[in-house]
Amino acid sequence: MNRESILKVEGVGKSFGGLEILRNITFDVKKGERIGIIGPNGAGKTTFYNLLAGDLDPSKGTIYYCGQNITNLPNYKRANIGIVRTFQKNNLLTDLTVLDNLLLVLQRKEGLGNVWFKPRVEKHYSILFEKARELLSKWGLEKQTHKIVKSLSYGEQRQIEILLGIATDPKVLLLDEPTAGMSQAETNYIVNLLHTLPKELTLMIIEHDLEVVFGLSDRMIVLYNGGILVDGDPQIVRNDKRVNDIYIGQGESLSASS
Amino acid sequence: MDIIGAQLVNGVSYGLLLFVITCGLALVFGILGVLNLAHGSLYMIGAYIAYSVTVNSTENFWIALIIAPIAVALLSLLIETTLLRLTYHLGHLSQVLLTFGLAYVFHDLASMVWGSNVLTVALPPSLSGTTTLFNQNFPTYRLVVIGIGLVLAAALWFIQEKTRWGAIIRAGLCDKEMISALGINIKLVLTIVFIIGGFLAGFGGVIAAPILGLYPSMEFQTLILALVVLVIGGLGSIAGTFAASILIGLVETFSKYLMPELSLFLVFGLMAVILVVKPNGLLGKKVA
Amino acid sequence: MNKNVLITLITACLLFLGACGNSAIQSTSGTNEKTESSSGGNESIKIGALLPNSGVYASLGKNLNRGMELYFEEINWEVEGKKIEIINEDSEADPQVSLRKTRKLIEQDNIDILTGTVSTAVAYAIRDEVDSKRMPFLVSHAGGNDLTRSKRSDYIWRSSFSSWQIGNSMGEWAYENVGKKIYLTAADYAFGKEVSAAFKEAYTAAGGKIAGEVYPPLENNDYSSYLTTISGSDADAVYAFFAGSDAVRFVQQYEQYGVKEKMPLIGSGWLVSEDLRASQGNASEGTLAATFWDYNLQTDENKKFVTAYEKKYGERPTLESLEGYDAARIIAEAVKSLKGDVSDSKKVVDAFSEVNFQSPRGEFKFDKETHHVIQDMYITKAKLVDGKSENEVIGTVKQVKDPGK
Amino acid sequence: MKGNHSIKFLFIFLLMALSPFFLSLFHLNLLIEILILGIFALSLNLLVGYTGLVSLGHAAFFGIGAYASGIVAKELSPNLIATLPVSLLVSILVSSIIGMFCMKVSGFYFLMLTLAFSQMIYSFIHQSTDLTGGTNGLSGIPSPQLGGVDFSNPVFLYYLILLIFAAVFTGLSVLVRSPFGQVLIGIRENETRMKSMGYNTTLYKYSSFIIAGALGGVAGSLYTNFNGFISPSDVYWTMSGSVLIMVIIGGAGTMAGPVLGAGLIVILETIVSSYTNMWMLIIGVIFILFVVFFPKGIVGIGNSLVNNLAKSKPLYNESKPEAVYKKDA
Repeated sequence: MNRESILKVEGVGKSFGGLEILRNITFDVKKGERIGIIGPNGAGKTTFYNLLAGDLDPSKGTIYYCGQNITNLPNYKRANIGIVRTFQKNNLLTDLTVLDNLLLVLQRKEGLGNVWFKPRVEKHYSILFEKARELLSKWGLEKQTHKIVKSLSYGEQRQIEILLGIATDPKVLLLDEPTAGMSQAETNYIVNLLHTLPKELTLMIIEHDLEVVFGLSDRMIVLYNGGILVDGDPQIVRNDKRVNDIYIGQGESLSASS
Repeated sequence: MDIIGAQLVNGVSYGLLLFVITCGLALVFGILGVLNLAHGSLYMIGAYIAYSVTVNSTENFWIALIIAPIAVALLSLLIETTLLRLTYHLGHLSQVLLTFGLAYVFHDLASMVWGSNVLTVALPPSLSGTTTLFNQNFPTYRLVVIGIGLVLAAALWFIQEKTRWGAIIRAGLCDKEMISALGINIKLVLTIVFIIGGFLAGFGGVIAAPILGLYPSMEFQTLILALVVLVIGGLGSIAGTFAASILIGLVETFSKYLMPELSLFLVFGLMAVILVVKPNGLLGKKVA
Repeated sequence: MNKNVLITLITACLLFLGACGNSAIQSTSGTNEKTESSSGGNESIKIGALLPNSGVYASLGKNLNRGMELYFEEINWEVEGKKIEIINEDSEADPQVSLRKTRKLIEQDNIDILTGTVSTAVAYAIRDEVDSKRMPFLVSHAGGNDLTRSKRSDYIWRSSFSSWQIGNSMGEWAYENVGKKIYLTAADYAFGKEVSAAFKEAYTAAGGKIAGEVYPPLENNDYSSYLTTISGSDADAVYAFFAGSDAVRFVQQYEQYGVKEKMPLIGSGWLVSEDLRASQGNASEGTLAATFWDYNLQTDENKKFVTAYEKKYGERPTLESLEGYDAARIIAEAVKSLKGDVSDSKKVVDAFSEVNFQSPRGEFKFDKETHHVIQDMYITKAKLVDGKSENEVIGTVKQVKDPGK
Repeated sequence: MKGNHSIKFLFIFLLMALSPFFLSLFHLNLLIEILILGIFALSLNLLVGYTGLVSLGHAAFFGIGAYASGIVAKELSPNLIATLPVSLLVSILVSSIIGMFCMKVSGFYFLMLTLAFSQMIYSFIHQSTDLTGGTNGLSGIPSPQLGGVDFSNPVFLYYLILLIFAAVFTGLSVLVRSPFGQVLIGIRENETRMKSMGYNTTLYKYSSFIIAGALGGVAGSLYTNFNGFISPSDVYWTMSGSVLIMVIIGGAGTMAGPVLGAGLIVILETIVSSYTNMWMLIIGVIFILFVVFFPKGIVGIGNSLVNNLAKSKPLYNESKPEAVYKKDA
């Protein structure tokens, strides 16, 4: 396991007003790692993503990406260099079609000089359309191609949420509860698709469904009260007493979900 | 020094007049999220009703101060329940069109009923004297307006911060779904807030009429001024509206004193500077 | 789908618009002459009245219209056997709207004579259109100096006043009768600036000193700050130019802030005009103003006009009513001298220049060189009569003639 | 479908081109005015309808273009080669400066900040009497010329403006359908998501603001060339308000809407006010009726008519969303 580091977080903290949401977070992500992030509600998981994706600036600490300091890089630039997030609540362009949503992601690399003097139709941008179709068929959404997003079922919208993240061509993909609110069948479908993602893609998953997160991760980080409680092998986390205490306090049991 | 003191009184008095005119708009925008471009028209109708009530006897000013705001509040009730309610799900652009249309309609209705001459509302003798401060005569009524403004601000602050109603209203400002989850009839809250907004607009009309007078297109001038106060203060904050009113009153008064050529420019310049430096106004919360 | 809608709507619009009138190609391919073939033998004379019926100046427009209607009614809407017809268009006191309306009046309604405009900006805006279409235009209110100076046109004559006349007439009189040092204030727009400049010129030429000048914006709510400044100066009196709601507020606040006790207020007739004094109440008392007509002018013509007006409309005439009344008379006199033939616009304006009569304001005649009225200016003083404010004429400045440049 | 469209376009083009032969001079002038205000409304629509930025200060650019054109025509040359580019440049310059500040705020604050800047420009125009004529406006502007053709003849002017209108309309139609325009629509729909996709949304909004400002300036310049006059009332906030109304009432976010809105407002104002002084009442009632019955504007009315006529064709194929998952269950 001697892989190169891709994302490094050093002493990062975040406070709102006087309230400290995250404190002294430090860890190192290797390329291709699959990291599950768990923790009770209010542990600061989504805030942590906001810091990584650049939607919020940290109050303290430094974030490195491929050795570069990106602590104050705006979110869209991070997305461009490969740190891409999805949202806990579906955050889509709901009045546009599925295809339009996807094309907007794919066309980003076209460059400003090439994008304003001809309509975005298949005739002029056939490569984009091909790529979009390919992705949609891989995700079993080809029938939905021309539907308005808000007319789709919740599960399908959730799928598109993840698909948009993947289509952004990430090096590090931050998934925020990808299967939240889905039925068991839908969840299985998504998990299978996530398993097919390329090995070199670094994946971080916030997930409440412990079965899902243990199934996908090769490393776990447990956040509790704004700090890292445990960081390590899923097996270690599963047997950690403190972690179990927290989850038992919430009426769940780690060992029950194998 | 006297002249500075006198200008200070002028500024505070004008500022509080602005607050009386604006607070209704601030309330409606803050809670309903409706940009009510007919606010100026409600203000105008309040002023015209005050004129009609006082035209025979100046002593009726007190009656006008009760009747006019209530009449405007009833009109607001009518507007909210018949028209405005339809637009809550349609979004801001439809509300702009609707309230602008209402402003047009009220403009012509007012000129049909009250004509297009310049009118004023006369004050009862008890209010129409002068008082000397800083070696300068001030109309007593200006000082009364300072008092009214302060009392109104205190009352609104008290209601918003210290009563159950205020709590509901503040909750409505943050999250409409949440308060309907609490079992409170959100529709009713919106209606009542709009009625209170109308009441305050009418009240502002009566209070301002003896100073500003009544004339065609007065409502559009008032509207723009009120919007500026609202934005500088920050949306959804009575305290912000209060601070902005005083600030504008002072800035306008002193700019007229020190550099009269710039006064037209200055209020909007002030607004631009404040928005660029503090994108949510002086004390505002973030509203999309 | 949008295209379908677009097509139907555009077609409908165009067909609707094209339903009447000569085509534009026909109208423009010929000479620039007026295209009316009808007017010579037609039975009626069409007068286009471009006046504000809405907006800030609505009451002025209404009174001008009433004045005109009163005169035409007196002559039974008939001159030399021809019917008089007024076509009203609302100028909205907006230059661009007015230009559109002027085009309509000239091209669509085939008017013979144009009159009106309260706003000077409107008069300037339509000046080129009127000039190039050779439409006789009798200006019945707008007082901007340039209309009979640098923008003078063969076809534009003004029967009302110029801002120079208003301001200048009071300069010398104020120096001799009011005080040697004056504070100058006027609403910050072209007309206010022109009037106060004309006053200042005449006043300083007579030997007076200007203690200070300040120009509050139009539609200013609160004059307290200016009044505090003025009150602190060493002026003997204050010359002010404000109109409409500004005048009401200024005159009232002038009294309320105690400036009136220290310095008399003088200004133009609009400061304390007939339709404002009721709103100003006692505050107007003592104000001196220069005007070219007043309700209380004690001449036979004026008494007759006032009586007839009050009988018809149940309210007092204003300065604008008189302007409308006189404009109607000038048009009627001109048409009469042409024996009802208004087909040649050059002849119409020549006929204007010859019009001369006893108006309620005094003798009326045009300066043929500047196309502008030469008239007496009156100095009035507001007094309380039975608790109501009345203007009294206390002086006359004879035969004030705009220099025309 | 394609051929059908071309035929329709050809039909409209022919109709417009032939207008001077069957319209009276007055109506032709009215049509010119509609086309100019149509360009103005289209420019605002890029901002309001496509980018989702509601501006109440668009008259600033109209006014700047108009005054720049007027001053150049009076002081330098009435040649369109001089007036149009100067207007364009000045309005681009001003919109890029104002835009820089306006990008810092959003929503209602954006609306008010644009209002503030436009009112400051209004004050500037209002006060600099020597340059702009102050309240009296700038008058006596010579009629435009181009390569020896004098456009004092309204028919020539009509064709010129029709040409410019067609160019602007076509250009904007392409722009909003291009990937660039789609990004603007994306920002209107969900700016946060667009940022997460890697778009510098501020830059796109800024570009949209400048394009809108530039075209607003062109409209202003044409207005001056057409009227030979410009006054501060066309820079006042009421002008910004009325162009916003044109966009909304026509249908924001469509190409035809703003033009139809401009047409409706101009025709209403002209016709209604000829018959009654209560024109504001009537127009106000029409606004309200639109909100209540046709919230999508004129284009919305048209579309629902068409949809009713062709009920048999559903817009989207309905299929059961769950179907996808069943096979994996």
